Amino acid sequence: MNVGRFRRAKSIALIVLATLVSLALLAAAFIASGLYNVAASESHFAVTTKLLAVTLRRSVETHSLSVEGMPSDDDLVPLGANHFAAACAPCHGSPAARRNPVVLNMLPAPPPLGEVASRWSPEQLFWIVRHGFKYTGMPAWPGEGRDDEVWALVAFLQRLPDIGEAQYRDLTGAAGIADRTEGPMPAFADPGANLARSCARCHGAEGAPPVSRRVPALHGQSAAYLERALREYRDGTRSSGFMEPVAAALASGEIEAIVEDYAGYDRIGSPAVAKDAESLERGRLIAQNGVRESGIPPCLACHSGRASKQFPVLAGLSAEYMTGQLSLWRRGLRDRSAYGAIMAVIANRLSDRQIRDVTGYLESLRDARPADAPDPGGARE
Amino acid sequence: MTTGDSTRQTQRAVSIVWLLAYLLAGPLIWSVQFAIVYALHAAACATASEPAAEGWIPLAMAVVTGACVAAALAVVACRGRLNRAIFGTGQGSRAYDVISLLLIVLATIAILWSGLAMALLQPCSLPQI
Amino acid sequence: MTRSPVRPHLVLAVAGIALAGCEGVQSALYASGVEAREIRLLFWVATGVCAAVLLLVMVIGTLALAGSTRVRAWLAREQLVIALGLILPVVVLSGLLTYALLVLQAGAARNASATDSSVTIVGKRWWWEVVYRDADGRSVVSANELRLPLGRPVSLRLVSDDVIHSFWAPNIAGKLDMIPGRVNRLTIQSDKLGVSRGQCAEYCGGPHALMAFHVVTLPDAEYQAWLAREASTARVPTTAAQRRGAALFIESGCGACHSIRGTEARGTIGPDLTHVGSRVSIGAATLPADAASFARWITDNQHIKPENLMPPFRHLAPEDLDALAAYLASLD
Amino acid sequence: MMVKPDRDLPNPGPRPAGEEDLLKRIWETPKGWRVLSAVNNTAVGTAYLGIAFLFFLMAGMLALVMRGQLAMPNSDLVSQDLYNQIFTVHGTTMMFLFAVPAIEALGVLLLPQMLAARDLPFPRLSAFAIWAYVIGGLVFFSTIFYDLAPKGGWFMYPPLTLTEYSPGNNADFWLLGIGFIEISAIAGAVEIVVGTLKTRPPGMTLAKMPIFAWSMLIFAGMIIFAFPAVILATMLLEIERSFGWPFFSADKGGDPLLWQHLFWFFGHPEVYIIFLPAAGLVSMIVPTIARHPLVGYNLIVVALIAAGFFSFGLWVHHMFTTGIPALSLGFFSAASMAVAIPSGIQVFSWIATIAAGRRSFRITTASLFVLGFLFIFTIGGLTGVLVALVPLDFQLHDSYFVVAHFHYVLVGGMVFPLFATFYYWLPMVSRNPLSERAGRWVFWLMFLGFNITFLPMHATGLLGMPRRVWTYPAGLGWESLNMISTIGAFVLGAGVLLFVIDLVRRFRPGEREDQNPWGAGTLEWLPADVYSTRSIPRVASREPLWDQPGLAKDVEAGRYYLPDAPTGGRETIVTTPVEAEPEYIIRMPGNGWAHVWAAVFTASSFLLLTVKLVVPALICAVLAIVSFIVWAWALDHGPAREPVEIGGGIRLATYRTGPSSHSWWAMIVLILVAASLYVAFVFSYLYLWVVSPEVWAPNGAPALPSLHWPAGAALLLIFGTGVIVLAKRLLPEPGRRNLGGACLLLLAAICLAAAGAVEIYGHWSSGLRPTLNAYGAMVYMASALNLQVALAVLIMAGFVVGRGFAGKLDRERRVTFDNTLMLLLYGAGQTLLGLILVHGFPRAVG
Repeated sequence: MNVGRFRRAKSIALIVLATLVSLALLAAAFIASGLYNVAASESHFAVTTKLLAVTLRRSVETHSLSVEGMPSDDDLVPLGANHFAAACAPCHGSPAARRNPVVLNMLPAPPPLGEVASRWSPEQLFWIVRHGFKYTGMPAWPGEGRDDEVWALVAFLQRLPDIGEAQYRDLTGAAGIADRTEGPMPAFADPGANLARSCARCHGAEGAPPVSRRVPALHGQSAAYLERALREYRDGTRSSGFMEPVAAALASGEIEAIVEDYAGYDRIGSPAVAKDAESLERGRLIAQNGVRESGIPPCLACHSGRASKQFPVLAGLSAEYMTGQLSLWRRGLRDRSAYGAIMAVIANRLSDRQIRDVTGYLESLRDARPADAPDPGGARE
Repeated sequence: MTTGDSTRQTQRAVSIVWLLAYLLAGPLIWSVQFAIVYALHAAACATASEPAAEGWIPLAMAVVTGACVAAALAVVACRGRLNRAIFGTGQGSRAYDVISLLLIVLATIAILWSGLAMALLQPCSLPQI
Repeated sequence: MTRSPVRPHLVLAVAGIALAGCEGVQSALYASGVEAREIRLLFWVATGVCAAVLLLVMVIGTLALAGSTRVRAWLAREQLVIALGLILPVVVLSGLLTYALLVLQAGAARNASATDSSVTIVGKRWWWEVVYRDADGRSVVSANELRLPLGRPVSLRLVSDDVIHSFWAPNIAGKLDMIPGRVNRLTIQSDKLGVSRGQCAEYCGGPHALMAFHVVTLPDAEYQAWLAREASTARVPTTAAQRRGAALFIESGCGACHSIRGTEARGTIGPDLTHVGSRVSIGAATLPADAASFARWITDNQHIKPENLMPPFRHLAPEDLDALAAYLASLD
Repeated sequence: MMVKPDRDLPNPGPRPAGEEDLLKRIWETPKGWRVLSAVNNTAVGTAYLGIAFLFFLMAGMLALVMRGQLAMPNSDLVSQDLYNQIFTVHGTTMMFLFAVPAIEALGVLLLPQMLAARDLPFPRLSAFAIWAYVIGGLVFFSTIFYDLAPKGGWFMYPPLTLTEYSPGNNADFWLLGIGFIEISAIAGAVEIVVGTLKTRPPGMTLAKMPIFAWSMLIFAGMIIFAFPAVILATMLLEIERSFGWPFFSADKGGDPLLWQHLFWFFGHPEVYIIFLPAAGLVSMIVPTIARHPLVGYNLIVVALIAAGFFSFGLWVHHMFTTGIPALSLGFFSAASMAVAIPSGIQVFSWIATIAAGRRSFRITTASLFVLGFLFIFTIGGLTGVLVALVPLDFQLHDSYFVVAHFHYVLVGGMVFPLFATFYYWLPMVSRNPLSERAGRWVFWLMFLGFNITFLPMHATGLLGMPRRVWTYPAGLGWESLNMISTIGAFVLGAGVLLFVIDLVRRFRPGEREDQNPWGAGTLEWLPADVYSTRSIPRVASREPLWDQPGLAKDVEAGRYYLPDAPTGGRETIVTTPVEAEPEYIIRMPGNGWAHVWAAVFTASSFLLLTVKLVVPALICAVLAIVSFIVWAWALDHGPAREPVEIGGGIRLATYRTGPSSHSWWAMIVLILVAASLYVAFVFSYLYLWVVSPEVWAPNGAPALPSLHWPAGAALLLIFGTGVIVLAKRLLPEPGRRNLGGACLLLLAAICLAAAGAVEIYGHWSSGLRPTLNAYGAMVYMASALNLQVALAVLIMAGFVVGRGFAGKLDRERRVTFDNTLMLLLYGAGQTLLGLILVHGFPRAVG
């Protein structure tokens, strides 16, 4: 009896196996014959469309479960808006412009994003922007490890449903280039004119501050430093989803022109933010004397404009930008260049509180090297 | 459980305690001497303002050491009586006596060696060579 | 390049290390200090005694295994155990203990009688800051090298800035720990001219293995002359390359961590470099102090000495690097 | 000395048929995966030893990697960071995961056989200890593969191991690994103390105990006093790492040397904790091979006790170079000399025994390992004398000389005896012995390899090479010595490998054919089965198998005590601690799962805490406590039966309370551990005051709270103690149910916890915070230790209430009640002492 049961089980297994093998053979034959039509002009079956939509939604829902840590401040929206105008609107359209017919002939066509925030949670939006979609034309975020940038775009997308054309132009029109998004091709693919305006869109033009506290004011920085930064973005030693595409499109001559412009502008301080006096004082001590026990050299020894022109001047840069960059160093994302490797060592020795104090102090500085600064030797007792 | 039973049990438990005390008398005396002289010296040197001038430190340590040697000798002298007190009559064992005595000898040697250190070294001076 | 009168000795000594691979330059058996000598004698005496005991055990053991019945019967007695296992050790150990305690007391007395602590050594991860007090009571900061006057006792103050280190120059004296929150004092006296080597003896994490130093013994007069020079400000660069190097030193931010007295560089995080070119080694005795080593160290220090606290400076163009290295090597 | 064969045997008649099968069924080891639930000492002990040996092999491979790195100067075979992790894991594993567990395993495996007991009194406790150790140990060791291993050295000196200099979880994994070995060592100590004192066969007085039993008793006693110091140290370090209480930070009044004192107060006795039992094994093997009783049995007992004691006076000899006053060093130098004498006594005792043999000493692999041990250990002891000479140590300390010295002591003193043990006792658990021919090779490879490796290291150290260095420069004269050492290490490794191969080929668990292949005289060579010996003999000498002809036959025929299973379950005879007269029958738990779950959840809880997953860790902790309760619920059988007959007209009760009960003894041992821990704490408190009196109240910290607070806490304690007296009276007569006593006990436990809480509140309201300075940290630590005991008492009291509910608590059946009460009284005493210290001391000196 036992033997009989075993025989039956064996024959069932054989039948199943044979079915599977013939199905696999059929599929192989179909692929090999070339009968399947890959044309974009040919739309999917309705059931396929439905199936793909469900797969996509479920995939996003599941994979976005591990996403957390959305920053919440209004400062993200203008930054996200300007990147949107340059990078997303060409395909997805914007409150100021409809989608281009070229785009509409893609399969799937990039959807308009007006309602996107009501369909996806911020975490899901983050995941989509960060990772893109397979077989659709939606790219993943180009800046390695720059989740902080993705959140800016997400913050904007969340607000997008409430933004009308006027407000959109207002947000993205700082440099008067919002209309360029109506062009047939993405802006970053057009290495044409208006490069300076393209930079100014985020970093601010002469006399105007950047659109967000997360964006550095380049005004009055040395040309050598700015040029190095652009080259690092271009060769990928410094990562940013905002800057790498821009830098990649620049020819050498253009880089020089842009950095000369910004180097020539008058410096722009961050708007004064009320600061805790004790914190400022602690920050001053770090910036001017360093912290000997922790091996932290005084920031101003290098970053006051008197040392190598390759070192940026930190006075007046926004605390948010500096904190963001320090956290990139601490996460190991900025040590690929020779200069970055130096700062990586120091960034890892700073505690969170020290970063808060010292960036606050540096932001409050109006002169690159304050008159009352004792020199680095002041740390010696 | 009756009261008598309970008393007998207690006595048995005590008997191993006393046996251990008898066996370990030497090492226990050594422990006391060692703990006192070391603690005394370390604490006095760490807290005294002018340590080298504190003449009482060697004196106190010498007294403790002498007392401990005396205690060890006393145990040796009273061995017979202790033996009877612990084992009653005829219950003792030569092995316990030998072990106890030899341990006292070893402990006394250890005590005397730390006395040697006291004789040769100045209290509280720092150990450089 | 002009050489001061203190150099010849040192040059010979360093050449000696480099050429001969001089065995014994860091060795308790090649004593060149009073303390190390006394310990060495104690070592040989005690080792001799122990060797004799080992021999005795082996002889008795062999007899017990393979001796004649009579010998074996004689050995198989408790009295033997008492005599050889109890009485013999007590006698031998009493002797050794007395000897060792006498040596210990002699050292302690020497330490107590040395009143002035003219040198402070600070253990850091992973190098040594050496601070001399000159005749006028001024502090002279140096690093990774201890210079001693021949035949004069010197009392070292040993402290730590971070974790526990241990100062050990085996040719001169035994080791002594450097413990945060404590000051330890070690009195040493070198009685032989020349260079020996020492090393951190307490595991201090990371490149503990590469935290070494040199001890240079000079005749008293040369020592005084050297100390006076060490107290002076840095040599002014003379060649164009050196001048370029000096400018690069400031420009690259080196002064944020290092001092070169007489220049703008006044950092206190890394070693004082005022006279770094005159030292036997750099990187806490990992490389000889020549221009090529400086260049290697500046760009590649994380490979030469992993986890050390100096960032690598790889951005310098080759000619800039050479200029900077030439400048540092000229700081004698 | 021949003893006249005793024909008046307790059970002279033939035994009923089926009795042996019943015994077999009761003691059966479960099959398949259920073997995990086994608690029998043979199964559990063999597994324990196997795992410990596995750790030896793994840590040995790390040693080979290190030797590979050091073979040449300036090498970078492994990176600096990995090397630092490797030597930390090698040392930690060898000391904590191999040496101590291997000794405990031998205790679990061999002691019951040598004492002819059916099992040790707390078999599930042993099994629990093993599971905790296996899980914790494997996780700890595996960190080396994920770059997560600690890298502060096995001694973990702060401040290097504080968060500032050791960020990340690496150091916490060390604390985790150590936490487990602490648990299993304490469990082992309880088991072994009670086992050797209470489960000896009738007639085996203390003076007739096998030397191994003596050495294990001393081993356990040393654990009781040494381990609490390292438990406290690891607690302090973890608290400083996690919460910033400054015990070791000099800038807040702590002192890095406090760690060293606590660590070495454990660490030096630890060496003897490892060595003494190994010496005990040698003292068992030598007489058998010489066929002569040990010459100087009493002397060896003296040596073991003296070494056990003196080893507590040596800890500062690891700290000779820290700058302690010369005279203090002198004391420790003197004590270090004193500890050399016992070793001398033992060495010459063994030599005398070898000489005493009727025929010459048989050369077997086991005896080769013993002779190798004698040679190596003698050298290790003599170099130990050199390092104990303070001025010499100034040069030798932390150099390769010390590496050579302690490997001679530990490998010579522990590993060689262990291999002798493998060859000598393997026939007890395996059908085949190991190959003698391969054994010669194993011995000579290991012996030569060992000496080639470590003998040159003496010179390497004298030539100035420090320990724990990842690499070294060429030209200092160290190259050839290091190369020789590396070659030797691989020869040694080859020897061990050959042993493993032979072991795999020959080891077959099961009964041996030849019951006593070496012709030994001690009881572990009696015929035995899963239930141990068929009956439990009465012995009259130290070598009963030599002196009582026919003993083996009579025992096997069930003519001695307890040939059957009168209670129907697992049991053995408990005898009096000194004279070994039968006292009662202990009923022991069988196979089970609760202790396995308890170990799994305890391990998980620690692990999750290490990686800072607090909520899951707490859940696991609760599950662990639940498992403990399930486990403990079945233990207090109560006096359900009439006294049973074990033979010879002796009738024994099957239940005891009070000082003759084994659980009373276990509680005493635990209380001793807790007390040692508290003494270590009091030492730490006073020590830090000596180092930095300036941070003590009232000058360096907020003034002490007014005396109302401690007075209130003391009143609560006194009230609680008074309640206990009442609680004892309220226990019901058997068969009745009355929860009064149990509830009052719970009330007393609550008073104890409340007293701790009041104390903390008083300090908190005075403004003192534990992170303020070392004084604040110590004050709160005192309360933390008290509350820890209070928490245990609360859980136990709740358990007692549960027993009352279930009707399992009365005037007779009261072991759980008594144990809780003892711990409660101890807790009250400790808390009171804490109050006096914390409130009295600063007032007295300020």
